[in-house]
Amino acid sequence: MIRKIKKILVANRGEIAVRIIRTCKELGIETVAVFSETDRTALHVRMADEAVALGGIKSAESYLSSEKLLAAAKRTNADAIHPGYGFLSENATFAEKVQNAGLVFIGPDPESIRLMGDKTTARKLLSGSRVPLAPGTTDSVSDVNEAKKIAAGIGFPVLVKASAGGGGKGMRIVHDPADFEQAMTASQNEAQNAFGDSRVYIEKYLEGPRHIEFQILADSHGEVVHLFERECSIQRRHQKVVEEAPSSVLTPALREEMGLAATEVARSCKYKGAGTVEFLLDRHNRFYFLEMNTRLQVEHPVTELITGLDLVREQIRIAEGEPLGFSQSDLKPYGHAIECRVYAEDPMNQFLPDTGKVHLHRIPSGPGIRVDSGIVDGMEVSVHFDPMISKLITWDVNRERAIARMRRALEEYSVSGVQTTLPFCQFVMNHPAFISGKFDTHFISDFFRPDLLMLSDSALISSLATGALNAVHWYERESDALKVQSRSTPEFSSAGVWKIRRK
Amino acid sequence: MIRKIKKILVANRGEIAVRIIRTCKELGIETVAVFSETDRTALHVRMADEAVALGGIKSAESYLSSEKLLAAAKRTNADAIHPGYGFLSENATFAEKVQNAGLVFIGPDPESIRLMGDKTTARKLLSGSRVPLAPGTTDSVSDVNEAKKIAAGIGFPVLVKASAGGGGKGMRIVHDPADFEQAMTASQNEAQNAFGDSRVYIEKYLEGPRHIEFQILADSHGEVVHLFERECSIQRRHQKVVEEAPSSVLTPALREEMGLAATEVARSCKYKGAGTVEFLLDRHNRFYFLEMNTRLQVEHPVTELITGLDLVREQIRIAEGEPLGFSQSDLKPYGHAIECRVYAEDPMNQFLPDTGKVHLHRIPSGPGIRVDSGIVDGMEVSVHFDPMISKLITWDVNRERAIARMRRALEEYSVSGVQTTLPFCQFVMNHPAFISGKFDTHFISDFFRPDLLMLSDSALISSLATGALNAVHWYERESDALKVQSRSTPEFSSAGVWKIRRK
Amino acid sequence: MKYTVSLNGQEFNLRVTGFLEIQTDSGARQTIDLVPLDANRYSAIIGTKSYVFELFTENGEKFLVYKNHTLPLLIEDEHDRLVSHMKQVNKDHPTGADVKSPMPGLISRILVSEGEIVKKGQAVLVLEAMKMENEVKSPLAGQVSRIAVSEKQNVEKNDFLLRIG
Amino acid sequence: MKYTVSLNGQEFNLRVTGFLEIQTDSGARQTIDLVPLDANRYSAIIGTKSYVFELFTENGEKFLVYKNHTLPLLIEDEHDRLVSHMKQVNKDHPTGADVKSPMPGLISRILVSEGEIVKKGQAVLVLEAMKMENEVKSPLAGQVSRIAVSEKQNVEKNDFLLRIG
Repeated sequence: MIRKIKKILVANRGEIAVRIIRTCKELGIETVAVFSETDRTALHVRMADEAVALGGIKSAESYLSSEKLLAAAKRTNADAIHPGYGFLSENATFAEKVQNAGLVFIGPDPESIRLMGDKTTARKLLSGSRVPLAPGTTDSVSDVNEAKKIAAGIGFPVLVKASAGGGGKGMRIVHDPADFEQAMTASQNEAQNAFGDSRVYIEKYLEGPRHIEFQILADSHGEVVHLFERECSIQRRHQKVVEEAPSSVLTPALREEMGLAATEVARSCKYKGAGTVEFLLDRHNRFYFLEMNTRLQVEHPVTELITGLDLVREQIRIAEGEPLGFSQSDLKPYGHAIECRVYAEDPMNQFLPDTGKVHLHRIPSGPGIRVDSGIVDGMEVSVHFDPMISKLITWDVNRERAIARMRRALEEYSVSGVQTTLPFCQFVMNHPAFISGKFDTHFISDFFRPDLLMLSDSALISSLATGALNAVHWYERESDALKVQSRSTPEFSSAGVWKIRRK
Repeated sequence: MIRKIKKILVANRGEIAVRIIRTCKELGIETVAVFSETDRTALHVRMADEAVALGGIKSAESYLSSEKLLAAAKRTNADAIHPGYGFLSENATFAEKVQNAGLVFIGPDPESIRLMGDKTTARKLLSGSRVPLAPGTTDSVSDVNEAKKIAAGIGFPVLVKASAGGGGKGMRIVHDPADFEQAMTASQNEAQNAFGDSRVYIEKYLEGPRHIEFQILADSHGEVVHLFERECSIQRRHQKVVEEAPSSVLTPALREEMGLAATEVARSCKYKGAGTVEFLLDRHNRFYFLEMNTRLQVEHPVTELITGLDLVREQIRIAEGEPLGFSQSDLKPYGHAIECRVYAEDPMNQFLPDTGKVHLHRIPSGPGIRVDSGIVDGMEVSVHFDPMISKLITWDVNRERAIARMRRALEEYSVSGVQTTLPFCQFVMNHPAFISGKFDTHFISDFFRPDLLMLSDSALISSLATGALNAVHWYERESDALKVQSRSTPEFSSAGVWKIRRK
Repeated sequence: MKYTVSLNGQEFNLRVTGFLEIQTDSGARQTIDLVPLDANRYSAIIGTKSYVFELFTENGEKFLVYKNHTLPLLIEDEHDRLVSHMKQVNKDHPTGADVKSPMPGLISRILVSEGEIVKKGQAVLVLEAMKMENEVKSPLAGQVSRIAVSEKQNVEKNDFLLRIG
Repeated sequence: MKYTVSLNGQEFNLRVTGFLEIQTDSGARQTIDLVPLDANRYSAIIGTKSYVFELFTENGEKFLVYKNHTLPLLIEDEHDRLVSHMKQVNKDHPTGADVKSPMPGLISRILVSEGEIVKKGQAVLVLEAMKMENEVKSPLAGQVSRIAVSEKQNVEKNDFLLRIG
């Protein structure tokens, strides 16, 4: 049964809310944005046809409140809700409430979310199948002594992972049995905070694995296809920073084998919509099922660029009950795409989140560039939400050129007011290991040191020093527009920030 | 012989200079920008590795001065010059001077430019070939009475066209013999101003033709390919505003036939590099050679988007002496691309150029969008240069979706300070004739009236009126940042621009 | 405070009854969630509808820009209204018009002379700007009463060129 | 005017000798074509080389940003130099350090107590921010002399947390 969607409430914020609104506009579907108190002037609110205030500052009072979201949908007569990623996107109870309210939930059925959302349930479900699993528990563990015994049985190093988790949150690697207890407690706390569920489980930690994931699409008529892989091995704090498609290590045979496994995972939970099956690939090209994310992924644009498909469009069509209209044999990867995530974080200082006002946000453009961003000049990056402010994606006919294009784009990208991961991404794009394709999830610990972000060209530094002195000596305080401002406070601090006066 | 290029001087300004610099950066080639007095802070100057002041305000004193350009190339040790489009790009003498100075001219040989640059010479050259020509003179005419006789012989309506011309400059349509003399004088004057050459010729004016052009690439080893067509029929003042690829009217057979004719034109003048062969296509699908442009075309991005090629990269490789490395059979169009040109012109007032400071320039982004622009916030659009400030290009798997994407992108695009062709492009993208593909070069006279740009939704207007009143009543003059400014002068005019005071 | 707002030719009688609160002629009250953005842009949420618009003035005329559509805007309070009404009465019988330069440029040719009778839409002079020759046309039929420029003269946008009638 | 400019750890002795003209220690004079852009950005052309950089200050420290690289910047005239030299002398024997909050967040756990001896790099407290638990580490070995915060307390960026030594 086809049920045409006329108005979608986007239960999210930032770049992904903007991303969804863009596709809705192209489809002629009306959009409703929702916003917390601090997001009144955010881009998604400006772009949507309608906007409803949720109140509150923290996520729990706004974007995580299913009551407020459903009330907003009712008030605006929306007939569907798109959850984006994060927040309530993988919350089966929310999906159920949406359906019970007579609305379309743009995503899989609550049961599929439940099966895959609980990592231990998913492991149990697949343990009989041909999909390979990493050694570990198929149940969650709560007793620390029992957990320690299991860990010893698997053999250190092990991973303590949140059963309800995903995205690296609540995950801890333990190399030494002595650190196990503290790691498990931290993992449980983080899991409780992030997912409201402190259950954890233990899994074998693979040394030097690559993180390879497959995008899948499944319609409500039983058609399941994969849209090839994404390589997501460049991570900090177990969270992805750089992704690409295709992976530089997959042979066509391995791609087919893993793709088949990915569609099998989707079929096992009667999946519907866009989802991602994550694998770890070890040094011997053996792969292991890691988890399935039952939602749109942050890094979905690289897949869009090598397939020409709009995944949000496909999600909406599938939710309407439309058949996919194509099968696996119609799909062929076209060129190469890379994504760099721009986080408001300081790569010079352990990637700690930075906050403050973005004075200036100038995005690169020209051939083969895509920017998905939720930021505008003057917007505040607060402590309450994810520090990712933008995604920069490049495409070209092959990997070498896509990297060259990314280097060019990163150099053009300008963010003023907060520290970002842009210089780190520049480091990655220039690093021989990344260029050669020979790297794994330990890229940062293997190759990165903050001092490598510093400039070393002394002639350049000398010229910049001359420039800086003249700027300060001649232009400082000349007018309001020119005065040197503090990065964190836009107002000029009169207390002699610069000691030099104009001649 | 391969001669690797290390540093390119870009003898141009605006979006095309920026466009060229971007590809050079991706290729690891150093760039030199040049600038007139008013272009000191322009984007191309900021982006290039080096920048040399040419002095002067008008084109003749700056971007048209071959002496200054060659001196700048010498000073910076550039080994090649890219002319972009316009200015000296189709000036054979300049190309010769560049070559005589021992530099690589990134474009065809001076002889090819000469042959194709003079439209009458080109017509003579092809008159013996299989390439069909529109009826008209193969020589230029200077005597107005003789010209009038020729026109009468061909039969009105006729076109008076500049021999040295291109891009619609110096062109006049004459329907009535009584208007012929004034049209010819105007054409001669405009030709003299634009090209320094007042010669004109007469050609039959085709009723309701479509403007279809083929992109060609030719290397120095004899390989010539075409990269399919571009449909450029939406024009105002004989200059293109909207272009797309592929055309919605070409059958595969006609595409092959016209493509073959295009490569034949290129072969006839021993062409090397990227060039464009323009045709008129009449209502009976008969096509006629119009002219060959021996340079990169403004609308080249639509071809890049359906082929995956970077035409500037191909130009540079060909200039280095590299073979193309692919042949016609390797090429296949992929999806559909549309370009909208953003001119600083007022579509409400006969597309007259508008000037002033661009207060704010916010480009659209997200999937399938490309913006090639030379504008930054605060930049002055002056009377001295071409009013085109930006190009917006969209891609999607088919024409219908590419149009939907363009509509979305146009709505996102925001330029404040000058009137632009953005609302006109919105009109085109929503017009049934454009959507159906059934339109010709008379689209504007057939379908466009300025009042069609006005909004007609009274509920919307009522809401905006409420918004405007509140904005003026409550926020006007509250702070410097909020005060209502004049569009042409950024400073607040204190002489009661708004009469309403805050309560 | 009572206002007449004319936007895109539509007229609205509105009364400001409280902070960001408006009362229409029909007596309905409406609150609007309005915040200023940058460059004279505002974000308005009325009911649940979201709008972004820009305000600007040029030559004393006010405009509102919404999704690239530029709409003429006139906001008058009771006093303004009275004054403009009186002006309007005098303007009901226009007898002539000033022709102003639509853009900066060079007067390349003047096609009429003082005293000449011109038709509406007839080209009166040629202005060269941005490498193009642009014909400036008479907005109405009448007699050329004054020519204020000469050939080869540079003019700025809105400079007075000539008068018809 | 004579200055010492330290950028990215490199030191330059420069004298301003005229408008946008600099003389280096070696006596070479150099003119620079420098224009301000927006948001504290400048465009500089030195010789033929073109640079765009941004200047900003944070907590009284100055920085220059070039192509996303943030370089520490210190500009001192002769007087500044003397003062900072004297300060430096006193700083040569550091005996302790203030640990400040690297970002706004919530103190979720304090891992040490006053009087405790800590190693360099040892975690001293856990700060929860942006849904992550972040360990704050001691910058040097020493004794915890003061703890200024308590568990479940919200802190702002750069708030004083505790003192070592």
